[in-house]
Amino acid sequence: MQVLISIVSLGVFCLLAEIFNLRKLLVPITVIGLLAILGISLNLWSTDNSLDTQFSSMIATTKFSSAFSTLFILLTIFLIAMSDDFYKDHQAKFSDFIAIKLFLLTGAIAMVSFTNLAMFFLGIEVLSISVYILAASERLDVKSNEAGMKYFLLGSFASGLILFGICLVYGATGYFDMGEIYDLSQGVGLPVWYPIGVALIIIGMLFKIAAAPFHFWAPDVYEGSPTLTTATMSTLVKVAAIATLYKLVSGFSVVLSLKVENIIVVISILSMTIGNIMALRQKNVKRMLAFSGISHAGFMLMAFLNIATAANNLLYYTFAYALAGISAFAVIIMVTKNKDNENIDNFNGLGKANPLMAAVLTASLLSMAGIPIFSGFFAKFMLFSDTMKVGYIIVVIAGVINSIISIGYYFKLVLAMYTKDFDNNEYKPTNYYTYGVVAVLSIVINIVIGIYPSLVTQLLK
Amino acid sequence: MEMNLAILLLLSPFVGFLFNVFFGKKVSKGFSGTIGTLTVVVSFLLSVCFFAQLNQNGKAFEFSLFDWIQVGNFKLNFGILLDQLSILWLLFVTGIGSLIHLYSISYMHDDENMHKFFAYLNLFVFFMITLVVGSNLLVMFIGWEGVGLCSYLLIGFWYKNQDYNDAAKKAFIMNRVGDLGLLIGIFILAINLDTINFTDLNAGVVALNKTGGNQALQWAALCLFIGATGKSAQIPLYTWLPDAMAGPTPVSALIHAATMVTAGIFMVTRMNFLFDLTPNVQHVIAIIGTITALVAAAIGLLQNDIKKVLAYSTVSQLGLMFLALGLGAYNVAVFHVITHAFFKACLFLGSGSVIHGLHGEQDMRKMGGLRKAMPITFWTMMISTLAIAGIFPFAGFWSKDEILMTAFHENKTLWIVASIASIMTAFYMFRLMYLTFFREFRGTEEQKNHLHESPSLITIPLVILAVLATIGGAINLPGSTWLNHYLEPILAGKHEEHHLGSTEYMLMGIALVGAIIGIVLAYSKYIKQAFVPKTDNEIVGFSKTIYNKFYVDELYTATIVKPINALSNFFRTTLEPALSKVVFSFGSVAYGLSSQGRKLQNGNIGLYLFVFVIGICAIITYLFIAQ
Amino acid sequence: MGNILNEIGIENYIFLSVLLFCIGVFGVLYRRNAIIVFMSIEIMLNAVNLLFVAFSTYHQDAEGQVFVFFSMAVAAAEVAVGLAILVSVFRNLGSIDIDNLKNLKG
Amino acid sequence: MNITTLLILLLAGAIVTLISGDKLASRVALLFSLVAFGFSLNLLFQFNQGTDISFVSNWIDNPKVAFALKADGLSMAMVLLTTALTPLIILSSFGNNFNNSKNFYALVLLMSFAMIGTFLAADGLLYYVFWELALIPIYFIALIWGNGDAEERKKAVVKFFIYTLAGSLFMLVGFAYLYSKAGSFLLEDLYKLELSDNEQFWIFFAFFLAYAIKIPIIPFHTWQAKVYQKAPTVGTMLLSGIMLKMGLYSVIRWQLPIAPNAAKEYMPILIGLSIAGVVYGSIVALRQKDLKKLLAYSSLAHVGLIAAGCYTLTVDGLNGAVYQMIAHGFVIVGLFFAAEVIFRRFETRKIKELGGIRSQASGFTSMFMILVLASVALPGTYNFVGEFTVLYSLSQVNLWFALIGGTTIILGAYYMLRMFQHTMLGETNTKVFAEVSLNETIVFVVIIGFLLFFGLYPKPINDLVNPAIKEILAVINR
Amino acid sequence: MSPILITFYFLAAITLATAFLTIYSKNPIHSAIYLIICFFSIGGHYLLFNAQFLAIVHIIVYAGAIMVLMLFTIMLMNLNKEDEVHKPRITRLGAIVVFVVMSIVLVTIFINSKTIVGEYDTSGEDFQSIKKLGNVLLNEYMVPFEYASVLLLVAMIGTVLLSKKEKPGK
Repeated sequence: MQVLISIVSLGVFCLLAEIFNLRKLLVPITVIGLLAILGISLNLWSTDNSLDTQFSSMIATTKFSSAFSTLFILLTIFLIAMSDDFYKDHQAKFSDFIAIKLFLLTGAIAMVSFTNLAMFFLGIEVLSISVYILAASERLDVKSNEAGMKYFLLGSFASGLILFGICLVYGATGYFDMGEIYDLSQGVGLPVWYPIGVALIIIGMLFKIAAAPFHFWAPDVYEGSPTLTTATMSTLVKVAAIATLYKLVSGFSVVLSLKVENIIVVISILSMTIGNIMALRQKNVKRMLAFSGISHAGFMLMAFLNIATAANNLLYYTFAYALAGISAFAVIIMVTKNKDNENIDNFNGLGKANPLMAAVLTASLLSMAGIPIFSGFFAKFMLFSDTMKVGYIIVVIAGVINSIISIGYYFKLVLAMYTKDFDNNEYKPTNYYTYGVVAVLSIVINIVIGIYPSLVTQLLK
Repeated sequence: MEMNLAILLLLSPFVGFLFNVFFGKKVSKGFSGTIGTLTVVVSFLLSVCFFAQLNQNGKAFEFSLFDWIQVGNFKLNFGILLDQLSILWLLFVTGIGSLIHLYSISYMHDDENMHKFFAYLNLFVFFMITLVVGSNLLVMFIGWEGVGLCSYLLIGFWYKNQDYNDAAKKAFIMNRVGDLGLLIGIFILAINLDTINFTDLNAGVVALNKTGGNQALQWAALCLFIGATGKSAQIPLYTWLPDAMAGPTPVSALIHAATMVTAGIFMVTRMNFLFDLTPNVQHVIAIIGTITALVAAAIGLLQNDIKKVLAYSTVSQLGLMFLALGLGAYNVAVFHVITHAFFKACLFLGSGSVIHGLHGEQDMRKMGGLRKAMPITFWTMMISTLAIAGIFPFAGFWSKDEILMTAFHENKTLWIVASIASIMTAFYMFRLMYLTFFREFRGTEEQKNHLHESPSLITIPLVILAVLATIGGAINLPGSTWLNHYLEPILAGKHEEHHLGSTEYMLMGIALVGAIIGIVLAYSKYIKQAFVPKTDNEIVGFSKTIYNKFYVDELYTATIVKPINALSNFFRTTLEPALSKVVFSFGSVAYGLSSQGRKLQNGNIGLYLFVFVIGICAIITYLFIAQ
Repeated sequence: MGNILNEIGIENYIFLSVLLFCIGVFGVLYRRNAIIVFMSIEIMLNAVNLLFVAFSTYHQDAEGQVFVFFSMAVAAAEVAVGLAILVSVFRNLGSIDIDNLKNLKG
Repeated sequence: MNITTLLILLLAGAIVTLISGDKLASRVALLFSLVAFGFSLNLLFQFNQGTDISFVSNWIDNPKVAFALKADGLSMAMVLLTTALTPLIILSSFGNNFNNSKNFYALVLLMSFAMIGTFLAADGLLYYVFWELALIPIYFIALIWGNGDAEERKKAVVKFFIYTLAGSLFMLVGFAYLYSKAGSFLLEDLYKLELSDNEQFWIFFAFFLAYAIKIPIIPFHTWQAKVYQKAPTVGTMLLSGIMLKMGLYSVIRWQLPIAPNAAKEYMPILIGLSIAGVVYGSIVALRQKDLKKLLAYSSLAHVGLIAAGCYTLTVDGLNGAVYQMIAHGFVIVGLFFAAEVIFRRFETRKIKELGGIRSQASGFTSMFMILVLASVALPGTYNFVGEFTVLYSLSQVNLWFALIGGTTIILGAYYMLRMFQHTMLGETNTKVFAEVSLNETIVFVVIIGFLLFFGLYPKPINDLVNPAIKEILAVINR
Repeated sequence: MSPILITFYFLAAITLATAFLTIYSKNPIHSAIYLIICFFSIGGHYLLFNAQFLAIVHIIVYAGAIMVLMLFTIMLMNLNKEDEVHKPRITRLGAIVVFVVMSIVLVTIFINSKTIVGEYDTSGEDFQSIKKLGNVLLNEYMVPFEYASVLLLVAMIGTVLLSKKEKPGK
């Protein structure tokens, strides 16, 4: 709760800062503030806090929520750090952007720590609306408008679906409180509204994580949005959605009947396959990463087949995926900053022009592809291993085949960086300081948790 | 003490090899040749010592240097076995080797790579000694392959000529075909007997035969024999030997006449206890040997290259030796090996002397009348020719006669065929002599002006060998069979002595008459009719077939080499890309799907929603309606 | 006062809501005018709101109605943001036909 | 002191090389690799003394993964092979000038590090991590410093990477399954597993895909020739000299003991496939026009024989396979180096454009000749010891296998001598061929010396490897 | 058939019809007006449930705020013409099919579900007076209530951000 309050305060402070003309200091202050909040969050980890119990019917800090909140805050720190340079041309709106990002963070945190569906719904709406805004924020760019519009229309549709689902759950149980719902769901005699409602909520969440066949928005929106927003969507938003999905699935005690498992299997395989195969022919890096994100969603869904270990595996997977994503996007933003598109050609010769950044991008792609020692490997391995334990070898095989396909497009980028010469136009290393720092930091964290996976996997112990 | 001497015996040529490899270029040619020769002489002298010692106490001498390979249930040591057989071989290998080294000092003096030549020769002697003294099949195999290597190196000694290189390669590869057979034979023995030590094998083979392992033994014997056909140039693996004449003549004398090619006979003799138990294989050996003798002799009839004639003669003689082996008369075969080594080495060296005198000319059609210019060469060669033709009392007469006699007793058909081969031998050898030394010179004027007798370093070995070719038969004269007694410890089986009865005398007479017929025929054709062989393209009919060696090489090329090359080309140009394509096709499929998928992702929100709703309906239907 | 649902039956409200919701979905799919699409989404949300109130009565519980307030707030926020996006689309493209939004594809 | 120090040393070497700058990089790398070699000799000494040099500690709690490095004779032999070849390979590159050489040499050391890790790992996942890790450096080495047309090279290298990775991922699935059974990745726990025949089949098959591609066994070899051709020679040496052995080593260490019944059941097919590789590789090699490609196919033939030896499941087969791995590692490095030496002077690898070198460089010719002879397993070279042992083991299984496998000594001689004849012999080449330099000579001499010495006295290696093989066989036949 | 049920059917018919007409009519202004009628009918439903406060809020928010906003936008864009091109026939057909399918699916599952047998609960307590709602909203639901303000704040900033013009250059 404290975390939520302090982030909101920080957001409001940002808005006020505009008035006091603190624009230059905004990013450092916010980052420091977030770091402090991160400290608070970590400090609250084990201690029971009174404030929390007071509102326990709405929000509860659990190990699960703390762990994910930590990840969200970390990601936001990176995202905000990059904002400094990214929104240089939008001085007038600068503080708004920062504030929206902070509010977005609160949405994400609300999503993983809710105990009441009202909080969940508001959280997801705060998150979604913030992202609609960010996606459309390049108001003079048709692509950005289109992306915002598409995301908005489809997103509202999904929100309607989620709301309908909540309604049915409420109709069946008479409660919005997760604890009560959980208790009721253990017994028998709930009307069929309950499973239908749960199914609708989960479908809505599947849309948010862009799992097939609800994935169509993702590539278009990722491509059209400003790159930093794409970074936000593909890391923070996706991670928050998947964590929430887990929380819902476990909270609603969706009994994993054969049918449900079959659906998960199908969606998981479908997402992986569609994502990877479609990514093969993409020229635009953001679009490619969008498809890659779809496939990762498929991988993460795999975790739900073994619900007992899902929390741990998802936490690790999201850490690995999001950190790799952040560092990849940091490099992408840097490289495509002064270009009018994000095509792979722009990366030609990066290996020579800026070896460090090329190495970082390579590392993050390798992590996404699941090559050891990067954490992506362990993430995938844990999924495979635990899925195997419950006997779904077919999903594992599909995952393996998809991992192989994914190399095909990840390496397209690597090849461009190392084997092609850069185009005639001179490569201008703009102020890449912050991007560089962010990229390196996040990939270092990625590698560190790759070498010591226990750092993350112990969080939920 | 003996052990050290044995090691010295073995390593002495190797030291020569090392010296010539590393310092040969820095010292004068003569010095390098001298070192090369001396190291072999040392070995020879040591061999003589061992021979003397063996004669005194009659005990074989065996010791192990170090553990080598460990396979299966047995350890192979790098062991040396000096018994009657190996010492006998050592004597003539190092003895003739020394002579040929000596000869080479002069013969190769003009070659810029003389030190290498001596290095290779020394290496050869080293490997040959290894082959001979190895106490188990695998050590023998080292030598076996090693001499093959040296043969390769020396045939291709003049490496700038790719034809020579081809010949060298051919020799090596055909030898390897045999080697594979040998190796398989070793495997069969090793698997069944858990040993490949010669001394243990004997007992093992006998025991195995008693317990019903004859089948395996037969296969083993057959495989070993295949090995022997490779090294000793028997059908079907003989075609490399005539080509091997591309090497310098001393090499032909040493390797391809006197020593290396007898390795097969050595090996079969070594393993006589095995072959004695496998009569079927013995029959095969005898038949193959006889056919080889006949075919090679027939080809030899019409060859014009002086060295080729000798080469086919070698093949033919080796065939006779295998005939003897096949008949179980190992001692006879060994006897012929020794005498053959004397006269064939002499013949080759003589031909080398001729070639030397003519500055590299090898075609007999361009020789003639050299008797006057090169008297020593002529006389020594004449003696050897008489020996090989089987004229009393030269060495060849005795040994060849023994073979024919054995054949007569065992199988009349083989005897007849072998006799025909002998007659042919006499014919083509005298054809060689007549064409080379008699009548007038047919070469160029310039050659004629430079005709001269070779220097003494060349003639001395010739003389020594001629002497040996004359008296060499003495070691196993009928009645005074020293060699038979000497070899008794080695040859376990019974060997009946041919008592000199009337049959034997008659056979000797027939053989002698046959040889004389051959000589007379040659005389009438090449001296009386003054016939000179036609140029290559005038030869027609059956003689063309013979002249072209029955087209065996062409047959091999067409049935083995070409198909393999064609297969290789097929694999390289068709199968490999196809396989590669299969792998790529997975990628292509994925790419194709990707292209199709992109059409679905058409940017239309309506479509996205449509699929979205369909998805919802499908899930709900599956979960709540479908049973 | 008795429960009104005794007269009507909760099923009827469910069917009404479902049909309303489906009409909303239909509108989203059927029309290309973005404003009408927005309206369709509003219809969907209202269908749910209606059901909330019905369930609230069914359970005799205030929370359902409270949730409707949140739902309204969300609807309002969405509409505001949606219209803002729509306006900027209109400014750039001169049209609010969602079928014209096809720059991003493939 | 234990084996982790060796790994740390190499890793440190990679880092120091990276920061030492382009000029010093090669020498720093050589220094580190030599130190590593010395160190591994010391380890060998300790190992022979019976000192415990293994290192086991917990790494990840869930899934339970241990950082377990253990050395037995087999691992030691492979480690020594790696540490001995690495300095040679580095030294062999002294004649080349690479762009960005600090990265290059760092990658070489990194690869060496990963390979040693693979050979030592006693925990399935750790092993897998090293296994994959080894792939990355070679990918970049081949991609960036390779030769030939960039597009084709890219295609070949990417194919290689994806292909090998594809195979290993199936192995990963196999490990995941094993873990779900055993609850641990530790080698000894996996050895203890009692799997049904069906399970064994699938595990074996999953592992087989990984190894068959890595080794490679036909028909999974299609990546090989192109990559060997396109990679820089250093890369080719690393690949053929050591990396292939990772696959073969893994067959012995992981595949056979974990799924012995499957190995026994399918032995004829496995051996048949391997031997088919021998014949196929030899025949394809016959008509190759490119020196490196020819050597690549020769390598295919040789490793086919080694694989056949592994799959015989006899002491001799496994022993022989190890001998042959070591021998092949040395000889192929030497042969590729010879190709490189020629390329440095003539800038071509087309056999047709070569020839007539012998008269200009007799020293080089002799050394090349010896390597060629070693590669065709002439007795007296270590290759013979290996090949003999393997063929012997094959004949124990079935004489026909030995016979068909034995054709390698004929075909091998054919293509190698043909290659030698056309590259080295013949009329003096019009281009000038400078005699080998000191650095080059050292590389050749060390390799040749090794092969000849152990060819005559293979006992030390035998004594090192044999006990380990016997232990593994005991597990196989449990 | 009780009067209440008749009222329900009447209101339901209006709701569905106007909702359908909203979508079907070509002129956006007409759509908007139909939608307002639809909202009023839904308000009628609320009144039927005796949820007066909610009904009033509903009318104020939807009819008063949201629809005005929409109408305003329609006017702003000058869209009161019937110039919208229809979607391709296939798409419309698809939309109809989806509509039918989805309705059938959803209706089917709710028909399949067990119907509530017997009387509905009547607690007799007050549960939907303004007082009660206020209590629930500001006690139990205080956090979401406050959080909704963040939501609205975000929407507000966002709208501003999306519409604010920037100085060119810089």
